[in-house]
Amino acid sequence: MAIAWWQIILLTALAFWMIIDQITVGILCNYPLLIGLVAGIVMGDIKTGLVVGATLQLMVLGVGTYGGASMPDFMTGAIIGTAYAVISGKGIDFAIGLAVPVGLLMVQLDVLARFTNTFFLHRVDQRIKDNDINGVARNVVYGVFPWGISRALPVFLMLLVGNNVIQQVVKALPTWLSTGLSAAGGILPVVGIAILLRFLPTKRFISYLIIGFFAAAYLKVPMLGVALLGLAMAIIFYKQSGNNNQSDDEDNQSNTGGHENASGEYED
Amino acid sequence: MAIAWWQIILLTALAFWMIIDQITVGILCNYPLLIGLVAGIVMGDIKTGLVVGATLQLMVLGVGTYGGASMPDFMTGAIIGTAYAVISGKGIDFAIGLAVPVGLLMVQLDVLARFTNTFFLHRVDQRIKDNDINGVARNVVYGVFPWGISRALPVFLMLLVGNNVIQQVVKALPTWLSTGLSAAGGILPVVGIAILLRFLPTKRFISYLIIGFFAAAYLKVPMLGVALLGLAMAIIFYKQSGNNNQSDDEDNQSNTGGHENASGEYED
Amino acid sequence: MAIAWWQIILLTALAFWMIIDQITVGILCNYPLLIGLVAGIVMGDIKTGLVVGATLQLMVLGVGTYGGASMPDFMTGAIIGTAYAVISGKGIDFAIGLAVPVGLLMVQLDVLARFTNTFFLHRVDQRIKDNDINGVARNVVYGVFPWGISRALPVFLMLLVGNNVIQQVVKALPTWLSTGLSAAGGILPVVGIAILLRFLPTKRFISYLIIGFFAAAYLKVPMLGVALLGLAMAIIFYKQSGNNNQSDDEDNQSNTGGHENASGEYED
Amino acid sequence: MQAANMKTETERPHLTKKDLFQANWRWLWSSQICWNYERMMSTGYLFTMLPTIKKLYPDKDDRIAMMTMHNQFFNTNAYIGGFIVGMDMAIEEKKGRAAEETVAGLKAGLMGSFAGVGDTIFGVILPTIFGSIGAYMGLKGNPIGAIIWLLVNFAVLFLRFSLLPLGYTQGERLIYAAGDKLNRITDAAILLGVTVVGALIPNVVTANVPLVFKSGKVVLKAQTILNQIMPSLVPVALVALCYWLLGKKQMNSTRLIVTVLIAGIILGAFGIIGN
Amino acid sequence: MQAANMKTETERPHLTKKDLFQANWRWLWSSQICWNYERMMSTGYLFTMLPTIKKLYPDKDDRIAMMTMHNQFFNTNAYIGGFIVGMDMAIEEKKGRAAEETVAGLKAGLMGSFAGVGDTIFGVILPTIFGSIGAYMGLKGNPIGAIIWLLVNFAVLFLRFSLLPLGYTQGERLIYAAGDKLNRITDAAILLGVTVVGALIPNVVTANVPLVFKSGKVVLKAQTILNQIMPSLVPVALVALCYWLLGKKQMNSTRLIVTVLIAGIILGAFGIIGN
Amino acid sequence: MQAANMKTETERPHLTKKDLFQANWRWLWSSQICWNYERMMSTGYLFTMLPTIKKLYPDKDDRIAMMTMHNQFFNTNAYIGGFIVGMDMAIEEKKGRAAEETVAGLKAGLMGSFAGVGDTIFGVILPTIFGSIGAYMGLKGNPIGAIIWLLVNFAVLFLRFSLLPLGYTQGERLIYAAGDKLNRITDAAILLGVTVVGALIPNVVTANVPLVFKSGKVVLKAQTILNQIMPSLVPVALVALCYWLLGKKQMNSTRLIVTVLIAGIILGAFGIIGN
Ligand SMILES: OC[C@H]1O[C@H](O)[C@@H](O)[C@@H](O)[C@@H]1O
Ligand SMILES: OC[C@H]1O[C@H](O)[C@@H](O)[C@@H](O)[C@@H]1O
Ligand SMILES: OC[C@H]1O[C@H](O)[C@@H](O)[C@@H](O)[C@@H]1O
Repeated sequence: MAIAWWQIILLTALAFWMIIDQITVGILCNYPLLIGLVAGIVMGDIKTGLVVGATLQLMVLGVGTYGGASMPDFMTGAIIGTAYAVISGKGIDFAIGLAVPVGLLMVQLDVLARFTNTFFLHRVDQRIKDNDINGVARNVVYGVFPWGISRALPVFLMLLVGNNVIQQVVKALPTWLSTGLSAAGGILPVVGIAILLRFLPTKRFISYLIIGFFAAAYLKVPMLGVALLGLAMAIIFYKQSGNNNQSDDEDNQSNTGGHENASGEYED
Repeated sequence: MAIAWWQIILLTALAFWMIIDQITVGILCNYPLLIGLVAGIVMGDIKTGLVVGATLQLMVLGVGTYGGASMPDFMTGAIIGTAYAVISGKGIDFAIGLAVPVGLLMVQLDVLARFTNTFFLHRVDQRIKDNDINGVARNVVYGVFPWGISRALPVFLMLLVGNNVIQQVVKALPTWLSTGLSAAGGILPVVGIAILLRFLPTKRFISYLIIGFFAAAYLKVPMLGVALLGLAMAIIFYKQSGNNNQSDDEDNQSNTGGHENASGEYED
Repeated sequence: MAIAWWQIILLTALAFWMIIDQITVGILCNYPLLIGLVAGIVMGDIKTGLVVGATLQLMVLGVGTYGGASMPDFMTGAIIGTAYAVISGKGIDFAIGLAVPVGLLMVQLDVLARFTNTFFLHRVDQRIKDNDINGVARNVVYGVFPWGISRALPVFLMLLVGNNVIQQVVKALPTWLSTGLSAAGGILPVVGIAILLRFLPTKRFISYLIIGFFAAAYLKVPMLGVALLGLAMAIIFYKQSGNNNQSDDEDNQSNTGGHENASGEYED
Repeated sequence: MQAANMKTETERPHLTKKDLFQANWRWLWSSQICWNYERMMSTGYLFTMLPTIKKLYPDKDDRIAMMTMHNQFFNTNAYIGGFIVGMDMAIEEKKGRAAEETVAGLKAGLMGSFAGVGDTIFGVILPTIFGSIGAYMGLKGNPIGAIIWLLVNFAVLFLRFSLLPLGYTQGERLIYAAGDKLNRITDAAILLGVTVVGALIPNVVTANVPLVFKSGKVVLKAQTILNQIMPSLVPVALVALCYWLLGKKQMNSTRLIVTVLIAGIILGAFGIIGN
Repeated sequence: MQAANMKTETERPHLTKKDLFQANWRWLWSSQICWNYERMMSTGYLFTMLPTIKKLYPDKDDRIAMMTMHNQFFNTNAYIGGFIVGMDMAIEEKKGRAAEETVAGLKAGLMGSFAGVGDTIFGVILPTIFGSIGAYMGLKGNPIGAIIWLLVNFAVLFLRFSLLPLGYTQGERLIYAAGDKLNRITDAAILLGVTVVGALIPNVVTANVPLVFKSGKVVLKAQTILNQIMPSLVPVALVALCYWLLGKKQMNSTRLIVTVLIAGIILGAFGIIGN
Repeated sequence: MQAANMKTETERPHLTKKDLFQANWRWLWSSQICWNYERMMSTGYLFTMLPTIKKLYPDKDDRIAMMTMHNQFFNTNAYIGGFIVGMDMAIEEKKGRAAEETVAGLKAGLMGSFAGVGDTIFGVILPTIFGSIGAYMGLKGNPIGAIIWLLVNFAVLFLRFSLLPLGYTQGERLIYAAGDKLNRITDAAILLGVTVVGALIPNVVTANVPLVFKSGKVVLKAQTILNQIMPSLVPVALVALCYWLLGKKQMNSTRLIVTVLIAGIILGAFGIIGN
């Protein structure tokens, strides 16, 4: 089956929209499952789209983008994977095999987009000095393009040239470059995390960073479980800081043993 | 092999006694293993009794009844399972397959017993108003019947009618009812736990509730391990509350680094 | 292949040196891998030495000797294991099967060495009273012999008599004695740990002892992971004791939320 | 104040060893015998105190007042609760009805931590140890483990019996010496108890969602999804729900049980919840 | 003080419901639209405030000053950040430019904890729950889970919209009532966020060392060694390195990204780092 | 005060670089060379200080007093303990024998935390890292990992050597600047050490109960039962027992070792304890 031009356009539009969606309304959303669903609809094979999206979804369960940390872009992966699975009829494994490296390579374009916007930021600074409110507004809005194009363009190109050409290009690419790019995609999220840690009072809370890491890396606790543990520790911290700073705090009942009502229940 | 009438009577008595035992002297005790042993003796097949009791025991290892929380009544399960395993000669698996649902269904009778006693409580209130001390005492003692009968009656009936009849009754029971009852048995302990949490200063210690849950659910730590962890945290809490509330507490040596005796050992 | 006399001498010297090395410069070092390497060189079969040493090394990964706690002496094990693997040509498994019990039995000689030195300690006390500085020095240095001989002698003997004799002696040994000695070797480290705990303010930090044990025994976290967890808790403890003892401590920013520099980063 | 109170200490009847024994005996047998959701062990406590009340308060009003007080909500671990009874008896013996409020406060103040400690020792630790031994041996048909457990239970029974007299003679001293420490110990004990209760939820509540969705060859198991979100999600949700319901004005434990029972049967019948 | 400031409160323009709606709408669409490593969400915040600035500050200098202030570093969770905007608007409406520093402090003070809480709820908790359900169903070709997730997202969108007005009407009250508590809540929220970030490292960074040493029949896998030392050792080391680099004077996020990109390609090309 | 004390600072002999080097050298070789259960590293410390003592205290009584003091119980991590020696030398140089008590306190106060930190770094962290690398490579017959470890050990040796001079020049300043912080750091370091020791128990003690009960076809393994109760139960029990025994008046480390050795042989001989 060959891909129709309208499918290319729709999927390109989807790629443009999905990243805008993610940073704005968050509906179609920031996760591969839903993108896979929509891509499946466009390709006329909902099931393939769902399965590809779901498989990718499970790889990033509970892994959110914090403080600007990039994460593997399995949304783009879902589009490409679904499209070529349907076109080539080579099945899910082929799709995942395509989607994962694409997702990793795309990290670089996410970084590029977040990076390019600095350009508009400086133009905004300029317009502010000129008291040019409309100019300010305009330049902020321009930010939509780096975001959208960073996803739309590669999807468009990959769909346009077709699977064979992609594979030929990939073959033509020196191996060192393709593996290099893919490796870079794997470690680029590190930058986001490091920036985030710089903007958080990390040194004060370094213990909890370690504990979160410990739970995930040593005990293999999933993200939601770590959040649960973090919640417990946050509450302890909250109560304790109350103990230290204001001894008449109503949450601090360590001296009174709580107040009981007539039937013996604690009122708190 | 058919069950003898004296065996029925003994096992019924055992059922009556075992729950009284659990809430009083705690000898024969509150756990299926020992009940299985006794049931095995009565049935003339100690080994079957032991194996049935032991299997059930391992399902509730370290799971105690706290604050009135009901737990699956595998003691009754042990009696029924042992009896019918011996009678039918169908082996241990059959016995366990019988004992587990019986244990779950019995939760409802445990709840009923704890519930019925409210009736006597209110009579006690009345007698107090009349300064009728003997009346008070009598009504407290009556509590023995809901407890005892809640176990003895079902055991008696189940033994009396025989395996076949049980199975026929069970077959006659609409499936929705039997699965419904068994499901209800599975969730009824929730009520006990909720009541318990109401009577504890749960909000103050919610973090520890979460941590206990986390250890059991995510890390699969057995109960004794959780108790160990809880002990460690309790000690930390104890020392810290001392730090906050009274700085000259003898347990708080953080400024002095402990006292050493001549040979360098810490005296504490 | 028969062992040459110069090999016996070199390995005996290695055994003498390795324990001195461990308590002084720590180069050749305190772990079986490196000893296996050297023993392999001496025996003319580096590979066997390495594999034997490495296998033993993995058994004590991150397990250090704290506060005088003895640990299985797999260094001696590595020498003997390597030597006899090469001599007998019976392979690695044979070597390990020899090295492990030797390592466990050797614990007793480690204890003996640490123990014998008490003798010199008291002589030092005497010389001090006499203001005999050289005598003091001399007696301290004598400590080198219990240490060195505790390793050199058994290695020398075991190599001298040859594998066959060892096995004959071992056969001649009543089983109860050999298993007894080996069991004693397994539990003797307990003494070191107990002494250590006596010289630490254990009661104050008992919670952390429990937590460390919990992590290792229940959660199977390796030593480095436990150290990581301990680090996190140590930092929390440090910050909290600051909160309690001096409220104007610069590390305690709980009321100020940290200081940010112009670009939003935390300066700390 | 009341008549009993007017008497000097020497006038007031003294509690004998026999009285202590009798209380101990009664506590053993009655503490949970009339257990109910409304006031849990109140009746057991009252029953235990009846002879003491008879002896110490000849006056009718005093008796009624003290019986009423002792029939208020009480819940602790029965194994070690005797200590509280002992303390109470010592105080009432000395102060008579004047101690009414002190005693009420003492009971309410200590019951929580005694429950935490006692339940952990006698509900978790001992049964884990001897249950493991016994069950493992039992599985092989060997009754020795079970017999050891029996013997341990006798030993425990014996030890329990020493707690009430200990509370009577030493209780006040221990408690007062502890001073502020007591609150901290109480809190620490409760902390331990709460931790264990947290672990109880996934262990004692059986609530799977056996729903299976099928369409064509596709099979969807609801429980698998739930497990991926969080282990023991349904038990936690149910506990939270019940906890919240108990906070409602119209709800009490009685109603809650009936509600949960009916809901359980219905949900079970429709195959929404199962074991 | 500035001109705007001299007016009495009644003279000063009031913000209407329409203004609030407009800000809400703008925040929704713009908060991250010009996101960049230098000031992250500053432009989005500024864009959101533009109509308010126009209305409240007729004076040119005031406008420039406030625009400049609102274009300073800002980063929070977009889903709940509207609350901060709402508070800001209420304050600026009342105090005008006099609130310049207050507002700057408020934004910097609240953004961290809002990020912690918001990211955990909307980045970890909800996607885990609905992602699990949806993915599991999706694997079987069943779109219902995905559709449920879509509906939830609409519901979330709806809820988000209530936060800015809430911040406007209640923000100040809530924040001031909280008093010292606020710092503690902030700290607790950050603690939670930091914990989750710690867990993010092994989950989001893919950095294995696929180096394999061969000599004869002997094969040595570098990653196996690294795993034995510590799981996720390379990701941790890389995060630490980047964190440290960001502290250097000559280094900024822009340079760091380029550096890491190039380093990644080179290391990848030589097969030192891979997926 | 003593004679040495009367001299002004200039009269008193000064310690030269050579003295520091000599002490460093002695500490390296002697710290544990006469290690024993009674005073552990006391003799090593004393040996290290002998030349300094000779130089600073010409008076016989002073010498004896200081030698006696330096032969008191001392135990720390040898790798970083040189820092303490350096500090000590600086103080004794300045204050002479007047510093006797200060120095004794200093040694006792610092040794614990230095042990905690040093043992964790040089006993757990480094050996885990390089042991993993080396062992994994070694298993394949590749000596590179082992050689790297050797080189690291040389580097560590080099670094160790800088600590004594550092303690000499900066020690006092660092310690006093730290003020109350020092106690807290000490405590934190001990906490870390104790945590690691807790994990050491299941790792270093080998004590299984190989008892197997057979009756007919039934086989009962004692260790399986024990594991069900708690992992590493026997090691824990033995540590607790020894700890308790050491607290007894009649017991000391010497006796304890003999006791454990004999008990071990007997228990092992009867097959009650094994590996
Ligand atoms: O962490 C707060 C915030 O930081 C950045 O702005 C983005 O990564 C958002 O997705 C995130 O919510
Ligand atoms: O929790 C204290 C106490 O509560 C209830 O009375 C029962 O469940 C007892 O078994 C338990 O000891
Ligand atoms: O724990 C401090 C110290 O104690 C003893 O001296 C030995 O075990 C050393 O290896 C250790 O560093």
